[in-house]
Amino acid sequence: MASIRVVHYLNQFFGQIGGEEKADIVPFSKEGPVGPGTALVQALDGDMEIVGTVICGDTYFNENLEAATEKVIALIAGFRPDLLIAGPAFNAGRYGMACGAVCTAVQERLKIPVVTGMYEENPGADMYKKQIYIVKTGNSAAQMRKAIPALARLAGKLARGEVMGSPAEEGYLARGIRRNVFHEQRGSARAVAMLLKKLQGEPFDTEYPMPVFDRVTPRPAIKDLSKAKIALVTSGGIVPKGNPDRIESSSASKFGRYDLSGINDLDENTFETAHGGYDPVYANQDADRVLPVDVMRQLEKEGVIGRLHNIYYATVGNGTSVANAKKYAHAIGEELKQEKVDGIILTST
Amino acid sequence: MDSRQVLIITNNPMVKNTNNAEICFVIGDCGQVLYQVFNQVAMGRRLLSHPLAGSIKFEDNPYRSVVLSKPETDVDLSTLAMLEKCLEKVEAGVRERTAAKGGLAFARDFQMIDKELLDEAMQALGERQV
Amino acid sequence: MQLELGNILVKDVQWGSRSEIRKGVVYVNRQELLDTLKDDRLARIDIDIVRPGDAVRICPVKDVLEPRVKVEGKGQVFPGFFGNAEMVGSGKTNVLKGMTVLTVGKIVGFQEGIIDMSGSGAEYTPFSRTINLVLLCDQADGLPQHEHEEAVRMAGLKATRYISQLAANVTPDESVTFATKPLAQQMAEFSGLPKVAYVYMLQTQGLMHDTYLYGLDVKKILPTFLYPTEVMDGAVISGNCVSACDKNTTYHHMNNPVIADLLARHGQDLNFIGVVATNENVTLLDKERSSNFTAKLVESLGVEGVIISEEGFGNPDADLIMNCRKIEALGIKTILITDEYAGRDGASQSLADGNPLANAVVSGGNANAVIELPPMPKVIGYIDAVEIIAGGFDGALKKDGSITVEIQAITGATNELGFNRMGALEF
Amino acid sequence: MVKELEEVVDVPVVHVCTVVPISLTVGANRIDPAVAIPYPLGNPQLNRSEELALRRGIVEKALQALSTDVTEQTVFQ
Repeated sequence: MASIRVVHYLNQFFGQIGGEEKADIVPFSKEGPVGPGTALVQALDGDMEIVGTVICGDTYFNENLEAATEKVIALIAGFRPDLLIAGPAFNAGRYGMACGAVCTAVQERLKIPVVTGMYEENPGADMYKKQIYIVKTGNSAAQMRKAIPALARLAGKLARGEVMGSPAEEGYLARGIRRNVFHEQRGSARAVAMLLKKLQGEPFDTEYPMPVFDRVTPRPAIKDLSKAKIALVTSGGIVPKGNPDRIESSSASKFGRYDLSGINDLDENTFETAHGGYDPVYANQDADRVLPVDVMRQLEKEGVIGRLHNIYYATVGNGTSVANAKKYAHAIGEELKQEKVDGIILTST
Repeated sequence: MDSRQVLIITNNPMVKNTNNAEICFVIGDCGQVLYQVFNQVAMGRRLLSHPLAGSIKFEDNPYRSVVLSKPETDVDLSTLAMLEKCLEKVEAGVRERTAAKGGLAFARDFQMIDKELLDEAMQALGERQV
Repeated sequence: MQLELGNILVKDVQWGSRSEIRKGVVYVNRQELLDTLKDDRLARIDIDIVRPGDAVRICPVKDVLEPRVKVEGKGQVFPGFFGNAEMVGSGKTNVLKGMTVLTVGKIVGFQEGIIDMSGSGAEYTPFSRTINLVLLCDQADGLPQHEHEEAVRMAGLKATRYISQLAANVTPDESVTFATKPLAQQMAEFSGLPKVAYVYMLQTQGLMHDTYLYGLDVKKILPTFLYPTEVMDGAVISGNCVSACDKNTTYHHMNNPVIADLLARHGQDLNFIGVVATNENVTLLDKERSSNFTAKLVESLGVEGVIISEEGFGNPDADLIMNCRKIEALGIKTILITDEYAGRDGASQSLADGNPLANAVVSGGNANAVIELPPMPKVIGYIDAVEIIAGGFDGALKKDGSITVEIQAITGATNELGFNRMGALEF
Repeated sequence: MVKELEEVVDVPVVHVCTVVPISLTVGANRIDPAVAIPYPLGNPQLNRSEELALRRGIVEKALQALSTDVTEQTVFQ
């Protein structure tokens, strides 16, 4: 009987290489199960077999995202697997991110089912739960014994292409996908039952949890401004004269990134606005009125701030869709994160 | 309320030449209409009719007319929050637009329904004393 | 107010030389019915009978009605359209259970409403399980849409009334009695049981989005009190004909499941005080006013909890949330019934409005979910509309007659009165 | 946009903008009110040095916002 070939992904710690000091270890593979894999083997259905384990250091993975993903995928593909299990990562943030990234990439490229396990608050859970099945686990490795059977059961279902039940039935993190089901009772009877529970103060399950109003937790303040690298971003459409990227005056479909090296002041010969929503005369006369490069350079020279980041980003806010604005902010954000800026001033008109 | 005291933002050609009200005619889809509405509300106008039609899908419906008040001094925050939600729905709808070609053949019917809903709103507003 | 519903279980509907009911079979004299329906505004009316399991597709469906006739007590069924808007809801009413009168007419091009009597689509609509007398109505040339809608609506009411009168002297197979008392007395009953009310939101945006109460256009009312039994006698009539999945047909109103299920627990687990009918208007001021009056009325009824049902989607989501918010602010618990537009992949935001106070929601399902309907040898109506109807899309209609649609196109699929077992959950 | 920047870059972001209510609705945590829509950080009525001082004031307020811990949306007047 042909068995289902499973590959297991682990970090350096669960891969029994070592702790934080080994976190930069490059991906490699071993035949058969390692560490928690041996427990998994016992929990998996008889026709499933862990043919290999791929191990990668968490630091290495997160700092070399693309290269690490490529290597890990190549190693996994080498085992000709039918299914990938990653983790569980519990509440380990970098491990969770790695499990999520590996699973998502394998699902996309190798077209095989994938499953991982994490604690709900693991940042990797939030990042990847919409794309892959993540079994809900406790927050530490002490919960391993509980996590393994759940992971194995879901893996079996996925490998056989069985219909997946609800998150509550199957123990995975809800992916935010609304799917139609047929209940036992009609809607009105469910409403009456829910009303009676709510009236009696008993717990009840709403069928549609209202999305919480989207807010971001304020990030902690900059401790020492005089060492901080500050970046400028504007939705006021300040662009080098001639608008080299052709940013539209409204409903912008792109954003621009421009170099400020050696520029201490914006003037009408070098910068202008692409914004179409207001009278552009004042910004064209002196673009510092929208993007305060002159003042930032002063403050840099005086040592009030460590330094001004040498790239600034510009979009046009006017009529730009909410979705597009989010998309640009993500792209800009990724770059600024790489550049390790300490704070951002966003100016809008 | 005097109809001359309102601004109608619309992309519906059937509404374009309505007399007695200030018309802002938008060339574009419903999303573009809502962006204009958002800008106007941010500048202090009050929303008088709801930005979404009832029971016609955003992605199918090519036409929308929205009624706003004259500018006031302050900005109505809760309306901006509501508009953001509506825009999210409309933008999600655009992603999987459906009626497209077929819808255009029925453009007049869509225009007519939008105008009917606008007329209902204008009539309700007309009965109001300010 | 006490009403006895006498159900006559309809075994079949057939053409006959004489209109009558014999041994549970409804015989209809076709010509006589056609003569009753005569209307200059309609160039042609075609009548057909379809049964569960038939390989038939009906489209675009406008309304569905249930034949009911008053045999004792004041007034007439569909008050305000027939008679002098006398109060209904007491005495005895006979019901032809298991059949409907169903109107079909293309009023605007993009109109929806598919009913399949068999195949995969059948399980999404309750009207695949009833025997339907189908009226296909074509308008006279140049008839404006307002009048067209009214003509088809009246044809449905008249045909239903004609059929129902055959049941006036038939002994029902079973009967059930429903009763609620005037406010002060009802409040005094069932001490210890929680008092609850039902907030009944009705679509009232304008053409193709209207509802009538005792013949009155509901957009012109302030929220008002109804006894649950009034609705069973046809006090609420649908004038809706867009968004098939979540409009309440007249049949749904007459068989309102929220009312039925509250009455089923009445005196057992709860004390059902009554119904507050309210509207869904186009202007924000009207929305505010109606929700303020709804909350005030609910408060004055002295109830501890309410069920609120929505009709349609889009801006009515705002009415739903306003009602919820204002009623919860009074310390009265709310349950909402709605449906969802979460996109074909189910990943988008479902409603156009939201509030943390709306923490108890029943979902009628995701209307954007896509379904493939098999070819049907017989089609009543105009299937070409499928490409344009809400929920349909380009290429939806294939050469072999099969169609791919969002379930929004199916009449009653995601009903927001909670008529169906279907609902959406998060996966 | 401001929300996403704060989330992605994981550092404080200050929103310098003219229409504070919009900034509040779009979810900015640190808000620095600006002068006017066509010239948020300037004023053409003023002479060069006055305008520079005005701009410096607004930017210093922005930096103050970045170096102040907040727990909820805060407007730095």
